Amino acid sequence: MSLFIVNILDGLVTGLLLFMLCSGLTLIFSMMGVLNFAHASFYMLGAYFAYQISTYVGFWPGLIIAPVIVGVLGALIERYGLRRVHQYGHVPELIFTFGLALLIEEVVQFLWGKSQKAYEEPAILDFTAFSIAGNAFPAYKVFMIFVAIGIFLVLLYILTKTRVGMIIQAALTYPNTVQNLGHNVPLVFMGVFGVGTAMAGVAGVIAGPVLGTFPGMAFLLGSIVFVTIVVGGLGSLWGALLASLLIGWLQTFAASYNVRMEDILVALGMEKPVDLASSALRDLWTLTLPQIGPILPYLLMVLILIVRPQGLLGKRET
Amino acid sequence: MNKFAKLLMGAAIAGLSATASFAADNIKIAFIDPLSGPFAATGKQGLAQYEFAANELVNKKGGVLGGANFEIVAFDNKISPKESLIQLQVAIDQGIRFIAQGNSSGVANALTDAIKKHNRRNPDKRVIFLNYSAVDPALTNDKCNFWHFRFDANADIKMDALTDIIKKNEGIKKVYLIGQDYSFGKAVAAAAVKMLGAKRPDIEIVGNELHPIGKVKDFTPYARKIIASGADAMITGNWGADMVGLGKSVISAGFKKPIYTYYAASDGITKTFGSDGEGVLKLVGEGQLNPPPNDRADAYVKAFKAKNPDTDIGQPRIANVIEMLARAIEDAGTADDMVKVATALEGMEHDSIWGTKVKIRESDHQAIQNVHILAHTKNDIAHDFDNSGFGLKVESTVDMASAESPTTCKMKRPE
Amino acid sequence: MTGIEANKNTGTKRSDDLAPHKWESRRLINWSSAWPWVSAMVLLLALPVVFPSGSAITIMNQMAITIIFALAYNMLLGQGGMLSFGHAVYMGLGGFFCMHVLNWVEYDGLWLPLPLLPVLGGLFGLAFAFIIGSFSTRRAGTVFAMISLGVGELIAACSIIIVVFFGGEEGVSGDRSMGPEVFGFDFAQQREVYYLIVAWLLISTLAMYLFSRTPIGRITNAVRDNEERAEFLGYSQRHVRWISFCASGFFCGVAGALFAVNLEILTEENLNTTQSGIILLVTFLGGVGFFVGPIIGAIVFTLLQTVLSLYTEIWQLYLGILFVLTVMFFPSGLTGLIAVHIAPWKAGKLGLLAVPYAKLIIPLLAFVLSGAAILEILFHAREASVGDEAMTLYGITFNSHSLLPMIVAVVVAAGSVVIMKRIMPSLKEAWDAASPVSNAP
Amino acid sequence: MSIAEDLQPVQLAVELENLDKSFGLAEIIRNVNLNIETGERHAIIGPNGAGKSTLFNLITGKYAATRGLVRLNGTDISGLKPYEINRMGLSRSFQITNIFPKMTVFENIRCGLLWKMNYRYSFWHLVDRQRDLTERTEEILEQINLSARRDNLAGTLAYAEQRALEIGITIAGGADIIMLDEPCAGMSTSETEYIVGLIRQVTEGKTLVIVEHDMGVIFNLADRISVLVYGEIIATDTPPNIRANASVQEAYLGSSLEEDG
Repeated sequence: MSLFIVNILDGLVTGLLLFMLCSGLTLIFSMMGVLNFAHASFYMLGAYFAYQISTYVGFWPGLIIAPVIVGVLGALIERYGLRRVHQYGHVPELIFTFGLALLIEEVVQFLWGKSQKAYEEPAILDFTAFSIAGNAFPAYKVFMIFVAIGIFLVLLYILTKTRVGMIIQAALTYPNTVQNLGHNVPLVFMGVFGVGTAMAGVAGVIAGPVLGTFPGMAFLLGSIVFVTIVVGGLGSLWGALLASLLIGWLQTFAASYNVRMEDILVALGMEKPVDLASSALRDLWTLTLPQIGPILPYLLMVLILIVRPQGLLGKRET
Repeated sequence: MNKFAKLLMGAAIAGLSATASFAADNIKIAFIDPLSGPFAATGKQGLAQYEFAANELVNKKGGVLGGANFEIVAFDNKISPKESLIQLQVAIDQGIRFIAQGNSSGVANALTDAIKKHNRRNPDKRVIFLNYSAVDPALTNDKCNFWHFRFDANADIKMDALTDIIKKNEGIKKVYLIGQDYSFGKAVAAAAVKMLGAKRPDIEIVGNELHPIGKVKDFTPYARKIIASGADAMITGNWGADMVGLGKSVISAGFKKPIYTYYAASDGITKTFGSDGEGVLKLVGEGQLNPPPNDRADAYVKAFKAKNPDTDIGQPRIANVIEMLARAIEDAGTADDMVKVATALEGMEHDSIWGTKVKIRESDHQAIQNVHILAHTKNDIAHDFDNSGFGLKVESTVDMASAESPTTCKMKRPE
Repeated sequence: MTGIEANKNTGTKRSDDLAPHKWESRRLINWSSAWPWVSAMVLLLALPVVFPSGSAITIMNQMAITIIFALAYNMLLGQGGMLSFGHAVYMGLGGFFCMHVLNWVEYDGLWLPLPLLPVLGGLFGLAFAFIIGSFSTRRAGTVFAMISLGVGELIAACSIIIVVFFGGEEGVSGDRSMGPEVFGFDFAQQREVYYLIVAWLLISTLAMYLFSRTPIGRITNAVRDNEERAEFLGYSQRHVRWISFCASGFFCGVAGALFAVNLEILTEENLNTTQSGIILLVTFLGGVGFFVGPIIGAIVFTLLQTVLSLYTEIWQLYLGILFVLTVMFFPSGLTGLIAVHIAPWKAGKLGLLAVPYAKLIIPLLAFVLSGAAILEILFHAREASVGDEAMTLYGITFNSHSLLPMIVAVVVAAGSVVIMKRIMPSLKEAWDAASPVSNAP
Repeated sequence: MSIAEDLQPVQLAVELENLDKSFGLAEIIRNVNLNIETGERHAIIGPNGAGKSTLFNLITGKYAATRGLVRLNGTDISGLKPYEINRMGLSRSFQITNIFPKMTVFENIRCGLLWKMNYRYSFWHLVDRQRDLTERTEEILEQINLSARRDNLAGTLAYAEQRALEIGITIAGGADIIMLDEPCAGMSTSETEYIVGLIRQVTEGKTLVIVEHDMGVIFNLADRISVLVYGEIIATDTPPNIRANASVQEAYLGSSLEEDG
């Protein structure tokens, strides 16, 4: 039971982290119709910028400065890259962001090298907040939860209480109305792209010390972010939240419980082959849940796309 | 096909053949390992060590065969078996007869297989495979061949040494095994189960699991299980980001017991663990940097660091590869007849710079040498890693580990 | 095959009552449409004579396989408008299957001449595409792209888990030379394999080209451009996509089989998303809108990958820059860049561009070289070991840690940008003069 | 209704029975009943937003009806996909020009022919080598007066030419029932004349259902006219009778007068 509670908390941390990435991606998609393949790359940039800043002035300034840099960079890329590609259509846009992801990874390796970076949590948070049956819950993870929830609340406030938020909400529901905004659509696009990437940057800043700061970090998280927003429903913020938490818990629990295929197959009345090593099904018999944990989200996505192409809470296709 | 493309292709391949036609005064060793992509750090570290060893241990002493120098030619295989085979072909075309590779047993498997076929199909252009780091036991067992030599202790030998140490530690009653879900991870787990069972039947294996390689974003759930199992020690074969992720998660979840591992040093890993790893991380491996086994080794490491301040001697056996290859070429009196060189290398006994004897076993071409348990620590470190102040210090040693271990290799020698 | 037969039938039944221009386009062998194939064949046969080294042949083999794979991929992306992020699995699965077939030949005495292996690989790829396509082609666009990504990830993950079929991380290897000899060839030597691959390259390319000229091929284009319209012409958009997906799967399988023959090993890397990403990059770089696009893309990419990486460690950075620039400025790829010159050439006005191009080429080259120099110097300054400060670039050796080379490179780069900006207006003028734009609305 | 009753037995090309269509809460089509006879030229008119295009989309299978039935030559086609309906002999054009812009004019027409000439999903024929296909395509090009544009990309044609091409694609398959959605929208008088002549010519002997704003076109072309207002058919009759119909005057022409004022 205690392990269950710990897992709930761990899954929450993972889920909220995913949500920080997904919310930005969802905003961008809703406004611009672009699935930004390079979104996780901005997350990586956030971690690397914050690492660089932390070597000079410590962790805390990086928490603010790094996302701002990432956001500005994102806005510039929108202005001078994406906007140009926009005219060719959606597929080239998707391919552009795909290429951008490759390029950013190369640039990061060029600038920072290929080794893991010793980017660490601030000393002030380097203690155990509480323990459940010997399992320590670090204070830093509590901090992560608060930051993620804080960002979510700010986002909710902006979306529901401000004029810009209203416009964005309108775009979430009726994609074509954005075109009717008339003035400053490009500026809104640039702003949304900047803010969306900055949020990915924040996620990178706070996840870097825990999940590691290395050139493969974007690739590792990249496709799972897509999976999440597709599962949640493209363009749906609540769907993104639901799917993020779902996938966070799915992965945590899948890794924690050693459900073995052997037990399931025996329970189903099948007989374990005596000579397992030469059986064609030996891989099936030795399979465990943690082994397939990381691919469960993909399985979930494919199933959902077959059954309900608009995702869990999504309203529109494409 | 388009004219433009034809031209481009012509020009490029002409360039390629031009590089192939250099005069072969030097004895060239092809270094085929990742120099770009996610594993480039390890590859470049190995390259720096090869270049340094070739210069320091051979060329500065007048070379071999009366003046021929060793030259390391680097080929980037992007850690892909496909690219490795292409680069192998390029290397062979350049007249290179010695192939060094180490990162990834998958690549080593592809290479040893390709080299076996190549040598059979092209008896006039045979090559030798110097495997300095790929530790899949199969390479010197079922998949062994006459052209393959392994200078690192393989996974089974390391586990043999490790379990010898654990055997003496009465405090360890419960062990947790975790590794990456592929041949090497499985080999480590299987060896641990077998050897612990034989040497310490009282030890309970409270966990034995595999996680997908390179796919786990957050190891916290695994760490929770390990803590909950009440393990007194943990054994893992993880490397790279998987090692850092697992280690950091386990430590921050409150694990204070030893973590026995194969690869958890250098390439930023030592620095990333820093003080968290003190007293927890234990490596099993060959090569002694701390305390320096002798003045020669001390001077060698110092000279290397002076030249490569941002790189470490993470794979000390590379010095053995170079020294032993030089000796074999001298003994054979040729650098062209690979049968003679390989025969000279077989059974060679060598006093290594690292204070151990290294013997290439004839039966399977596996190097037998001292294997150590090394502690990640800040104390008494003469040569640190990642310039972090932390390094690896020898804690205990198994002399000539697994010298008598059986092998399934049926070595076929050319007539 | 089918195409040639159809060709024969209509060719022999020709009557003289047709207008001359139609008659010409329907002769049995039509020189104007056959010369690219004949010259490609001659070139391919001659290449190993010009470049006899084993590595050149290995690279050319690799190139030919990539061409088939890229063409098959473009059947989806270019012809059908379907963006797949997991297409490596169809090639990989075909290859793995063929690797097993080779092992059956070697150990179980299966009788199979090696040249027929690609048929088996193709059928396996087709069978798998048939299954996946049954649900993934229901929709185009993002849904299709995401399903392809998911399926790709699933299969790639399975390659580690299902060791029986995929052999784990070390993959499955075999020996191609164990089958019956064909006309005295046992395919032990790379050169024999080269001719085998080239034969299949020609067959596959011709087949894929002819496929694009069949009713289903044309309707695939129609569905890509306007799926709603196609539905109201009697075609089910889903069936059309499914059929072209299966056809693409077949040729991917052929490419996989040739890969198995060429390198005699298949591993996880043949299936993973990186591989799928590369083929997208190759195809787009070459130009998705043209049949020859993927061919050019595959040639250029293979050369960049194998040759550029011999000279510089940061070749992937260059590749990334090249790719992003291509998407931004030349969305029709390298072939598009060539194709825009066809109209001026036909109008006999290509000469007008010669002078501005000649003017442009020097600063452009200077810019590319100095830009690369900046990156190389920065990289060398950071990566070089102590004492190794001398670096050689373009035949010049200098100290990478001193400021002067960097200043020179930056000045040259900036200067060439200024010059190019100056030249641009005259280039544009020349373009306007050279392109035969019709004034009709 | 009167004509249909007078000439028993008539063959009906299209029958709509109690047809309803709602989007969310908005009822766009309300209880529409309509019979269109084989060989008739039937026009549907109505003010903007009356639901004309929705009605079109219901008949052609683009939308599924909320309630009610659509019969084509006596067969219920509810739930059939557009391509299945097309294969039963119904072809339509679109209000917004809907051609294959990246293909040549010739290929556009040929795409319209492939299914009906039994080439279907064939991968064993080469389209360029099929004499029947080429000849038929060229006949249609001739018919719609676009032979000179044969090898131009469809997207580069002038607007009226694109509309003509659209009609060409629609009739290419030789469907018995042709449905045209505002074929003359956005055209000058002379262009309209050209298109009307074209329609008259290519739909000879076929059933035509047409939606159009231009009253001149409608009264010139149609045998009968249905008036759709707020999703309901308020009248179906011959052009002179419609012109005289008081409720039409009030509901339709009246409203447009108001707009003018």
